[in-house]
Amino acid sequence: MSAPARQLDARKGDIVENPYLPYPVRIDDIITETEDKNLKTFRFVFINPEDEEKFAYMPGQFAELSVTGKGEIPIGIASSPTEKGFIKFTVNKVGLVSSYLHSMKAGDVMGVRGPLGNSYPWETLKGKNVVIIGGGFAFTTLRSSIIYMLENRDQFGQIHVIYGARTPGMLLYDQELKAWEARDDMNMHITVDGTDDPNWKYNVGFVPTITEQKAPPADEDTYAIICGPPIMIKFTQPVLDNLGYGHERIIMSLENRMKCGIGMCGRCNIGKDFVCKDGPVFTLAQLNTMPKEY
Amino acid sequence: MGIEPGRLHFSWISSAESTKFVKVATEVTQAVKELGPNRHFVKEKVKVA
Amino acid sequence: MTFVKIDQKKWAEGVSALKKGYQVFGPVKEGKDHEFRKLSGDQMPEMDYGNTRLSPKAAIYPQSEVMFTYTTDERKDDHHILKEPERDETPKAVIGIRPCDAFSFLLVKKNFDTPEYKDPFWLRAYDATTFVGYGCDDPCSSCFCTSAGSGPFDEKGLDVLLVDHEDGYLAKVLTEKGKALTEKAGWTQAFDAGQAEKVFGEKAATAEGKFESQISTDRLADIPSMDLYDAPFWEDIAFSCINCGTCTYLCPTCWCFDIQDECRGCDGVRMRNWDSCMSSLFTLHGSGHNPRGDKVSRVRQRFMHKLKYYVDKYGDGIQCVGCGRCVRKCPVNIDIRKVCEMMNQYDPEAQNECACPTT
Amino acid sequence: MQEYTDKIRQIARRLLEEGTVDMVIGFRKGSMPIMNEPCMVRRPQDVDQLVWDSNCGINLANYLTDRKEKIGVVAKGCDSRNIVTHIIENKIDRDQLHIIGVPCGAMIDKRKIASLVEGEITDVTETEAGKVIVKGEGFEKSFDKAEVLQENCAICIHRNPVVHDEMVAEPVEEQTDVDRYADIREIEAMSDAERKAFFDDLYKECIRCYACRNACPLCYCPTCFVDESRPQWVGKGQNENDIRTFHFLRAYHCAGRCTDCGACERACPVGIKVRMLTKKLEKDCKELFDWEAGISLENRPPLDAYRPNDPDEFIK
Repeated sequence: MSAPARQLDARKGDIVENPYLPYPVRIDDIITETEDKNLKTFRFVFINPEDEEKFAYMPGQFAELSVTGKGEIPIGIASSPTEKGFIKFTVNKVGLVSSYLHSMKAGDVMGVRGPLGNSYPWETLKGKNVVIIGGGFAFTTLRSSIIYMLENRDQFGQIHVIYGARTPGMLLYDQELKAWEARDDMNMHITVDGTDDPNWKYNVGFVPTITEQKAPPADEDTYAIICGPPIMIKFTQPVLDNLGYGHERIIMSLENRMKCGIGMCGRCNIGKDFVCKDGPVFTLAQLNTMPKEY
Repeated sequence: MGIEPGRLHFSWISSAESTKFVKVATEVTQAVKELGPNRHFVKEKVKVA
Repeated sequence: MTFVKIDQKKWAEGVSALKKGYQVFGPVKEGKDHEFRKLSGDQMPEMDYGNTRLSPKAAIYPQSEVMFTYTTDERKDDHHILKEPERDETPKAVIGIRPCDAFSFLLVKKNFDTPEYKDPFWLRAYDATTFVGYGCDDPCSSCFCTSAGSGPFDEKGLDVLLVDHEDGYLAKVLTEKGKALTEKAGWTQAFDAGQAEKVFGEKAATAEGKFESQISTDRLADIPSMDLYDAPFWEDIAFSCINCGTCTYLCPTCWCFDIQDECRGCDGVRMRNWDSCMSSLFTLHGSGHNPRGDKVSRVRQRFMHKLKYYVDKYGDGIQCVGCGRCVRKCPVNIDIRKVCEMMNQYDPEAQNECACPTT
Repeated sequence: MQEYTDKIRQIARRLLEEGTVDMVIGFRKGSMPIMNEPCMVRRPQDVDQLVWDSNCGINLANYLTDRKEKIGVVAKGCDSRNIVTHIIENKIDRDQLHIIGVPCGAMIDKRKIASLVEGEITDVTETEAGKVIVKGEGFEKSFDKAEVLQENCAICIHRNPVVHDEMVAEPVEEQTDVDRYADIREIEAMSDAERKAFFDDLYKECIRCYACRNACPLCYCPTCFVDESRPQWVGKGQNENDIRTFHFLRAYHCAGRCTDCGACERACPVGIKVRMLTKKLEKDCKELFDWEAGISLENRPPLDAYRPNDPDEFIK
């Protein structure tokens, strides 16, 4: 899926929409997701209602969150296009912009620029079994994907989700995870690296191990989407290899330092491709032919 | 380098010398106030081309 | 296509006339070297130059450029909302640009003008600009435009091409934009096309004959990208590099930029500044991880981008016009011609021993 | 110069064959006139790349920072002083180094030569008689080498390496009656306003490529203050105050460490006299602390040691 085209009438030399100009949004709600308080989910509403329509996205895409005076950060969209009236982003506090964002409050005005990048290959995934494997805070676009698939349940085969974090308190979207566990039209496998909580009723173990135990066998119709820290990916990949998943059916989402988000500023390239525009979603088969500059 | 004279002061004050600290701080602020607003090295807003 | 004759008097009058309808940029001498600058009042372009120290890219794409303005004053209705500032939209004329530099804008355009996104700042400036080229009678010994898709009298990317003729210039008017400019300047004295073609042809042939330096690029497209990436010569090429950004800042085809916010009180701007793949910060993740954390990978990125990734992405030659600036100004004498040769000749099959180049 | 080159090759070959070092860092012939390229040689059969002439102005100490190998390094006077500074600052171990000392005959200045001729220079050679022959299209000119020296070399008083494991040749005579600070005194004598104007003019062409910083062996901070984003000390645009802040602060970071090797000035693509600030600090260190950087491995630099008789008149 290619990035959505911006409107332009080049003949007049008149650029109708400036791809660097964020849509103004208001922070509608902020939820602290994890016990270390480093992850917060921000819900935004568009100040100009017509912008919501222009911001038409699919799960897997990202956007630049823009804070005046600080800058922009690329963040995966955590809400699903099936959820209307708002968009959601879960932000880890690491740098200048994200730290400032964490100090902002509901009602504040900022900007969102996007949607950017490709999405997970939803056309290809139609009618297929999907295994979602996520770790830590890289679960945001996976949440988007799960909600989207559940809303369009008849378009997909079996759905497996394996999601792990270090401790129960570090899992994102706690309530939703539990609701998904309860459903019988998907297989949810929550896991933590370890816990001393006697009431923990889900899995304990690293994501690769749980993947080995719970992932369905590979076949032509089964795709895996992996998103997580490098170490998780490194150890999950051999597991999927053992299970027989073809590399063109392993789908990954990358991150690199970005500024423009539209393939122009030059920093996020991996070989000739840009993570911001040609990605962030690539199949493992594609990544095998690219430099490991991510 | 072109910093206006009188804007840069050095002093050595021990953590025990609170009165000296107050005295120096007062003198320095007073001296700088008398000089008025800084004229060199004032960063203008970025201009639009 | 028409030809006009411009004598010295007409030339001076024309440049003055242009200043009434255009922002005129031209080469002016600063110290020992020439630079492209916006010409003020009675300033004339100083045409007796080899090539400018910096490329003229800044005429279209300033090193530092305001994208948006905003206020962070919450008492104002439009606080925290970005706006495009009013700009001087007077058309621009870049006069006396060398053909290699003019060609560079076409290469850069591929980056800023894509089917999916258009960079409005670059494109508006580019569309509003008329390029008046100046044929190169005396190429520098480190120029290699003839083997980089351009040439001393190349017309690509130009609206008008001037050549020295008698006591003035002959101008070849190449586009409608060029026609409008020459008319505005009053450069309308027609010159016989047949005779003019002959002058242009002879000059080009003479200049081309003077080139001492060239590169070969014929195999770049065929050697697999990952083979070049993994080639053993990068450590040797990169050793002397000090990772300054000189090459990228001087290069007419380097376009990478950074976006920064700055506030003075509540008055803020979002601006973009040229950036460089030579800087470690360019790719540093928030986590501290850096995909191009060492010097070798950054040097490799610069050359791979220009001589391989660009070639593969657009299938239309290398991202270099052969102006030779990086060769002349590199403080440690890293030479793209040499690197290009190593890349173009690289045979992954024959790699049985270390490829230290002999110089 | 050929004897120097031969001797360097001979030493390098021996060191690599004996396994005394893993690599030798030196210069190879550049592709442009008046330019040589720093290079490393790892195998005895490659030592014939190495050369020595008056175009070896880059400071090779810059290539030693944090390296782990055993290194043979070709060092002229200023390189050796920066190697000393590197050792004092724990950026390299003395034991890792085999210093091949080169008594320096001073480097020639590309810009100065260019300013003395019209037209492009295609070839520059040096004669044994101390002449520099400059050739270009349609001209050939001869200069005394003394006329075309890098400014810092012309006033250098430490041409012989201060530390070495072996020497390529007998030491050269050091210059004595040199006035090192004539230009700095001129700036010192300026009024406040003149001085501001002087520095405004000095830095007006800076393009912030940071070649001066990166060519400097002293500038090895993992993150330079101009690149730091939390907090961001310096704006990133072409604002004159940001540009000046960079140059002023960088110079201060070099106080008591700078050997006036001229690498910064040599590297600058737009010809800024970057040394005007560092040299002032160097002069102050000499006058206030009787200190010259990189002369001895034993003495601590003035900014890193307290002495009761340190000058303190500026402190109230």
